[in-house]
Amino acid sequence: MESIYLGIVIAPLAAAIVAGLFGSRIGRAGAHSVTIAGVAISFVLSLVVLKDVVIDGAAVFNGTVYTWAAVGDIRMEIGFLVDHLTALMITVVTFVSLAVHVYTIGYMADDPGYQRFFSYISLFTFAMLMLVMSNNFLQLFFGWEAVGVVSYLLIGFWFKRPTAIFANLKAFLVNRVGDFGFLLGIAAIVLHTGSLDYATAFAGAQLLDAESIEVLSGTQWSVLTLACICLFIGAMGKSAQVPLHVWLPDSMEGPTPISALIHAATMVTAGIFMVARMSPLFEYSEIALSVVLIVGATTAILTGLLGIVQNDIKRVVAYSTLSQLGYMTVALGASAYAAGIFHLMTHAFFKALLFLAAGSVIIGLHHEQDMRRMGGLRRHMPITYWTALIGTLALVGFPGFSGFFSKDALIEAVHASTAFGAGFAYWCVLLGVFVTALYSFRLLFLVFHGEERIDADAKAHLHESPAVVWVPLVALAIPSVLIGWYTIEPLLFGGFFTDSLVVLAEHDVLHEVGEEFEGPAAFVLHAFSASPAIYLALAGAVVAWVLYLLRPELPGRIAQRFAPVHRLLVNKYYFDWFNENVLAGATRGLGRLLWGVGDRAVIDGALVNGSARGVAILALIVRRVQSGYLYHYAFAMVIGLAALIGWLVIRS
Amino acid sequence: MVTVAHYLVLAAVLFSVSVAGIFINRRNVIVLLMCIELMLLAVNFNFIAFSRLLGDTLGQVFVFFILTVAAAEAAIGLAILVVLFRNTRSINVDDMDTLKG
Amino acid sequence: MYVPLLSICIWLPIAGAIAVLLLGSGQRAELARRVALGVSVATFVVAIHLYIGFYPEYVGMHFVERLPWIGAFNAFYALGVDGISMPLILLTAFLTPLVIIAGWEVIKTRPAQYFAAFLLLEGLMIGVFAALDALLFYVFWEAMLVPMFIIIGVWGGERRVYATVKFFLYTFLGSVFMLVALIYLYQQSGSYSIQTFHELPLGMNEQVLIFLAFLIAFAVKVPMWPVHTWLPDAHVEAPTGGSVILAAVLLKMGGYGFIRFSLPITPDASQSLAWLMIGLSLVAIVYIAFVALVQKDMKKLIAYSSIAHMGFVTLGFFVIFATIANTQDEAGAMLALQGGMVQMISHGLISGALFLCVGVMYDRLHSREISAYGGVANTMPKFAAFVVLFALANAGLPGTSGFVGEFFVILGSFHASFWLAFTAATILVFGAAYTLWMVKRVIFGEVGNDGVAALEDVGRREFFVLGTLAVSVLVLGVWPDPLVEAMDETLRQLLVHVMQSKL
Amino acid sequence: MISTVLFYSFAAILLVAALGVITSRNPVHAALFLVLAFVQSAALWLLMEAEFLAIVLVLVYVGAVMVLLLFVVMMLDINVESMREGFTRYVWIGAVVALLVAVEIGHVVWFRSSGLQFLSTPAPFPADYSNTRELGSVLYTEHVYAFEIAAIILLLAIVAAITLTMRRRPGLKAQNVAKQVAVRREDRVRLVKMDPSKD
Amino acid sequence: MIEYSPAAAEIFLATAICVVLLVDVFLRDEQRMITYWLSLVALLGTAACTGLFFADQTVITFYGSFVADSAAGVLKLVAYLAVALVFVYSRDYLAARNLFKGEFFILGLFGLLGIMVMISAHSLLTMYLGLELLSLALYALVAFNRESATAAESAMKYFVLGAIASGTLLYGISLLYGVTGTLEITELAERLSEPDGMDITALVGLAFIVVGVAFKFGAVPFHMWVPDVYQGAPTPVTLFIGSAPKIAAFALAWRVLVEGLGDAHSSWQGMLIVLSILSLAIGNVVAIAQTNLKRMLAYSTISHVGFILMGFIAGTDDALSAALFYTVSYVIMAAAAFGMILLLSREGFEAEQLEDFKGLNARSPWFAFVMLMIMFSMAGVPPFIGFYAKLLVLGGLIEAGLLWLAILGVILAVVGAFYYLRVVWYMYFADPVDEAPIVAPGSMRVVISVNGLGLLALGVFPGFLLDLCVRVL
Repeated sequence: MESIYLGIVIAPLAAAIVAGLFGSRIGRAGAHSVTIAGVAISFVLSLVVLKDVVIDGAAVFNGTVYTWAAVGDIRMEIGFLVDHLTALMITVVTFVSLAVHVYTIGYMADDPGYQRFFSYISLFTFAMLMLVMSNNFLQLFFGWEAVGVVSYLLIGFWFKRPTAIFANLKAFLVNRVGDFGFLLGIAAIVLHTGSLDYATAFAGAQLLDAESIEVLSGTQWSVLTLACICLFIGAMGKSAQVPLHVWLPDSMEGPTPISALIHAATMVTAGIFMVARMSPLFEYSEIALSVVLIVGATTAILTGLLGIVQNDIKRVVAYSTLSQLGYMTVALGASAYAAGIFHLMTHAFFKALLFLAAGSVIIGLHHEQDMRRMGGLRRHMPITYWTALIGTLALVGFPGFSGFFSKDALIEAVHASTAFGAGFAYWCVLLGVFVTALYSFRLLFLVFHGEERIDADAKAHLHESPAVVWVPLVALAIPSVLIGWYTIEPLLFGGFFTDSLVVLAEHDVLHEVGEEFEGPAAFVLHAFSASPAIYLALAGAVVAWVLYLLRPELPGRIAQRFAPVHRLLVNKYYFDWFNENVLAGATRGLGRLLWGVGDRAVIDGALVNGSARGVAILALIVRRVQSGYLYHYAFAMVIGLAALIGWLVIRS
Repeated sequence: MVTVAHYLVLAAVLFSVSVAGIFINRRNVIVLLMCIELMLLAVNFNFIAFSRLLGDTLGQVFVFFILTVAAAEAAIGLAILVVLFRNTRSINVDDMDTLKG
Repeated sequence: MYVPLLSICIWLPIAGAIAVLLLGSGQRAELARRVALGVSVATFVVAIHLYIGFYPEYVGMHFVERLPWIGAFNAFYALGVDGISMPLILLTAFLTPLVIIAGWEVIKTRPAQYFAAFLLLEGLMIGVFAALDALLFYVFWEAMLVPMFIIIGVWGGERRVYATVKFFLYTFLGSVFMLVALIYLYQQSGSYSIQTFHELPLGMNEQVLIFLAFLIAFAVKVPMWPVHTWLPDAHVEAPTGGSVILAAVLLKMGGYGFIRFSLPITPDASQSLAWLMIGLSLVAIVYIAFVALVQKDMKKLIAYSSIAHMGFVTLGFFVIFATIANTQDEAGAMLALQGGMVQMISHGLISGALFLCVGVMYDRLHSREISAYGGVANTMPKFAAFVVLFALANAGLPGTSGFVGEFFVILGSFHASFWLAFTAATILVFGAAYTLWMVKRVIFGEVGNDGVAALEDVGRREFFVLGTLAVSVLVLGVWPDPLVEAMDETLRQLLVHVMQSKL
Repeated sequence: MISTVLFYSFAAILLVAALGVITSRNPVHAALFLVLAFVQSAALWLLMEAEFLAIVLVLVYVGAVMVLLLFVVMMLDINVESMREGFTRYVWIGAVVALLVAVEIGHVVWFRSSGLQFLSTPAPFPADYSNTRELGSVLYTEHVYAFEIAAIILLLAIVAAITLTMRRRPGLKAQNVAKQVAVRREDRVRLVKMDPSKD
Repeated sequence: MIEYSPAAAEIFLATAICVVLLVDVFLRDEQRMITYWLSLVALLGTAACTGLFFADQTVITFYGSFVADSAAGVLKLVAYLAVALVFVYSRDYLAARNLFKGEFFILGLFGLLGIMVMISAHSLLTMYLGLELLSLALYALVAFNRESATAAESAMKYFVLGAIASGTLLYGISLLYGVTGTLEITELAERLSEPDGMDITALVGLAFIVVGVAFKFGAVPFHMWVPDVYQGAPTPVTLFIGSAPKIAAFALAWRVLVEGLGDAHSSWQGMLIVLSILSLAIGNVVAIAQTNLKRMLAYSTISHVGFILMGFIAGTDDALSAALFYTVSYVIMAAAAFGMILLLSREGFEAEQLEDFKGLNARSPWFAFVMLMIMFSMAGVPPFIGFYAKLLVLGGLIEAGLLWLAILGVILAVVGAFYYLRVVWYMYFADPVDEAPIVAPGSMRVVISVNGLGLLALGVFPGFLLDLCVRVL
């Protein structure tokens, strides 16, 4: 089995290297062939693993590939942990990646950086797989940063665009803030367990809780809580939770396949995955869980609201992604890890679908992304329309669609939770449902319905996208519809994750939810009566219909009426403004101060050059004593003589 | 009573006068040479006084050599003076200030 | 058969330098280049044998040579390497051929002298790392200043005289204090053997004074705030090769000094003054990061980044006392020490590579100003790839060597205190910020100006140099164990030694 | 008693002469003051029964060195009037420093050297004592090395003085003895053989 | 009974001087090379005498006025070497300026004889005579170029100040004589070591003697003559003054202060500390402001003197060896440094401005490198000999517990490094101002190369010279 695991990660890596280094030699076809082959191999092998783990019930694999470094008694290794969670994740990752690879052939058809692009996304797949398959923190961090880097490269793929290279720097830096916490979390765990292995760390979780560390003088923190919060800060960065969410909308500067693959389906969910993976730790820290819960809830609602005022098609989807990530986080905070992962999976499909659909629209309109210049595309791009509709329905939680199951289970779980902040979270996620429906249908109506506001120029060439584009759409649409129906039971209530996820009995909200679960159909029916979510979603859709199809002039008026609120939303709560002006400005200002005053004026100017200048001036002064006049010379000698004698006479 | 110390003090005063002569004289190099002679004279006083005190000829022998050397020194000093004068047409101490700093 | 490997490593390049000077004067530049390259490659080949013949589990000096040198001082020509010095020698021997290749066509004025200076420098640098006799060490240490002075001064930029004199005087001032300390130690022990110094019992006051003397010398070299200001100037004005060697090897001598002299000779003073060292290291990491952020000159930026990264080295070396006090076991201390050492090697490769990259651009456009570039990736895609790789490595990306040391040190300092690790870890953000911001302004974007538009991508020679470094950066990042293992036992012994009070 | 009077009067004149040396505006006056100082010194030395040296001082210095000095003063044709008056401004500092040195030394020899009997008067020599003989007996024996060096110093002084001051003036008309001696008849006399006229 | 053999070298040289003098008189101007070679032969012969009659044990002769010991032998040999270098380096410079006269060599040999007398002086009388012999020769040499006003001016200054210094020294000797009744160095030491021997009068005498010593060395504030004379004198004479007389100064200080007045160490230590600090500070600082290389080297000399004095300050055997080593190495370095000026000079051109060294590397890489070695050696950078000199002296200071002085010394040495570096940067980093080829003859090129390389060779293998210096004292 080990060789299969290796094969899964190495295939895309090898493909990436070939496409990256020999791109010009193997040509475009060569590049996409080799990378698609690499990812396909991974996908197939992932399925084999999935079968092996899920169906054949193979034992959890936890093994080392090689020793990365051994410092003193601490061994740092590269190794794989393959259990149900891993198996599920690698399958999702490779599947979405494969779809994106295929889609890219069409999307990037006329881009000069074709080979480079394939190399990047293959490399990304490798990194993501390393992340999810890791059995230790080191490798996790590896994958964690590696996906970040590829994301950096891909957001800045069109490096001539100032906005793109701004966005990628921003993304990297914000992620780095998260990584900063993540690394400290790892450090805390290493300090107290002496190992980077999950197994050792998880085994010592309770011990960790007992230990305390003085963070601020006089306050004793549980090491576990500290570690978990630090780790979660990492997750906040990667999974774009408030206030580290600012990079994700900007990341839409990257090519759309990337938005689908990285910024919707896989990388951004790494944080969710990580917290789920760390469930044996988080479970023991109520405080950390509450933090997760509150941050997630805040993200879910705040970013969802922003989606309403965006005009860029990809940004709407991006804010939607943020909001959905908030949902997942909420699930984690409520100890419903399985629900979080479940939503992660369904979201991967339908959000990738939505992005790719958006991408298809963008291709159709020759890289036009402003929804105000779209409309009525339903007729021109039917396949895109229908798949987008499926995606939207899944997103808003239309009963029976995959998103419905995951979201509803999640809401139920939060409802059942008794953790601190659960009440707040519950209201946030409920309201979020309405908001989600509102912006989702707004997008759908603005793009595909209503009057055509398209440039004449673009309209002339408007047609359905080629097969390489729509085939992945269809491929993703199918699971978007169906996967919830088939997997809700095993994933949430069937103990699919076995020991991968640890939930303490007192936190086990899914168990509560599961007590009423009687199959997916019943779940759907139950939803109509048990929670207001469906009605909220419907309300959102209706409002969108009214505002954007029935009375298109209304939104403007509302915006004027509630100008302060509108301004707040348009300015994204001034997060970017704050970061760019206050944080970055202060940093640069401080830098300039330290350099100009500290380094140049004080150290160099006053001390270094100052002393040099002082010596030079002294030299000029002293040399004047050497006046050239003999009597001065003699006088100096006599003074010297008198001083020497005087010293002797006084001394003795 | 004239004691040895009288001679020693006389020598000390003479020495001081000669030294002062060197650095308060700003005009004439020849006077400097004379001051040097005075200085050596003061030293000679010391030697002779001590020689007398100790009842030892060594001091007077030393004086003998000092006189010899002083003569040689005067010769060379004057030679240099001549060279200086030939070059600069001056033996002003104040004019000897091209080398400085 | 007994082969004096270390002596060969030292004297082969020096002899080569003389040969180059003799052969390559006048018009025979080509010959000079070839001889220089041949000699440096041969030295590297010899140096590889140091690694092959090295037994990590054997504690103590390898390849020891010992000949009487100055009887009056009881000083010996004593050479040897352990896990600390061997990698540094390897690094030196590895970089010199690259530097020579990098200067192949670029150096037009007096090429023979240029190559000879580097060979001479190589021999002296290896001598510093290999010397087991403090006097010999000092001789190599100071002698190195001479070729470096010439290199910066002759082939440097506009303000090269200011820079090189500043460099020389700064380092000279620092090292004379070390000299005084060494003389004192000699008088106490009757020998210049470093090993003897390690065992020499010393009182607390003595230790503190000696420690401070060493501190001045090594802090200047590392360099630590506030005696760092020579570095940006020297780097900026030095020719590419000079910057590379300066950043890659010369700075390491400060770190090497701390670990070879300060810690084992004055353990108690090190312990009681560790707060100072940690404080200065953190200042280097944070303060300098801010300063680096606002630099307009690429070399200056990289130079400041070097200071920040070397802050990790000193942090790693001196945080060990706090980790041990805090945790009562050596795990964190080992991490910190290893981190410092790995950081030295890795910084050698990365900063060297970055300076080479700036050199590549400078050779074409004759400017180091960030604002003079923009969109270089458009015209130099291969080169851009290298720059981005090295920049990321500089930002401590896992999978590159830049990560390893920082990771170890942060883990190690967490063992000492949360806030220590917290402050140190800010480099994750700042390091990325200043490096990638520069990349953004230089490499990405639309073609900035006509100069950039006319750029040609890296040639075979440049590709080879950068590629070699890229491979080594990646290999060391993906699998640092060979390096770590070589040093582990030595560092463990060192730790045991340092933890024993001399009082 | 008389020696005390003599000492004080000679010493006084000596100091006045010394001050005269250093303050005279005219170098010739200074030189004459110096001669006076030397003579007074010789007298004082006689009081100390150092007859040989006293005589040498007068002979060598007054007779030779001072004459040389005066000769140079005259020879160089120095314009005495152009000699600037410059020392008055600084004379006080000079006086103070000189006084300081004198007081320091005087203080030490007078007050602080109690064990050395500086404040004693040496007993006079017996009548048959010959200062010259005493010196002569050691000069060529015990001090032969010094004597030889002194000789070399004098040689050096000769060489140096000649080197520095002797010069060949290009325009000077002088005999070349060697040439005169080496001249041959052929150079000077041309013998012309005249055929007797055949007239 | 007088033993003459220990003084064989002095006797030989005195005789040789007379021979050279006589021969020179009968030579025509174009035959002057004969004087030159004869002088070198005289040096060789003197060296041979010293070697043949090398005194392993201390021999005192001439009724206690002459001493021969191994230290004296070594010092003399170094002095011969220095004078020989002076002659070799000066030949073409003098020839190009119509100064190639026998008197130069004869006066040089006189000076050397003075140095030898001082080295072997065992009585303050002979010390004084040796000093005068040396000084008078130097005064004459400084004024040797009769056409030069600056030379005459510097000679006059040197003469007057030198006369004051020897007057002061004599005054000190007279006081010592008065206290102890002797002039012999060992007897002096014995008398002073008796209880109550160290009278205040003797100490005052000591102060006068220190002034004399300090003047000879050129220590601040008795240094004023140094820059003017170094600059004003013809370069060959500067070379002479800068090298060999330092050995004499060392001998003076060593014989008188250490051997004779060793018991008053605590008294003169304090004086020398002040002098050495002042010398280091003023020498190093003012050198920075110089543009004339000779003058700069003069200030550099002053600073080196500060270091040599430090060896005396420490006063231990090791420290004295250090001072000796420093002196010897300084002599070699100074000879090389002034030799370089002579090498670059040519008819009608004195390479004595710093500017004249600009771009030397472009004109002659080898001689630029030689000069580089000299400068770094003077700055005390290993692996050149100057480093070991400083190392030894610092070691002596630290051993004597004068750590603060050692630290002060090294800091001022760093200040001093600046102006040496400036010479190197002029040579290497600047473009040539003067493009003329170097005209020096082959023999000089070889000798100066050997001289320069010697700094390196002695720096890499300092053992021999070190052992020698330790052993002889």
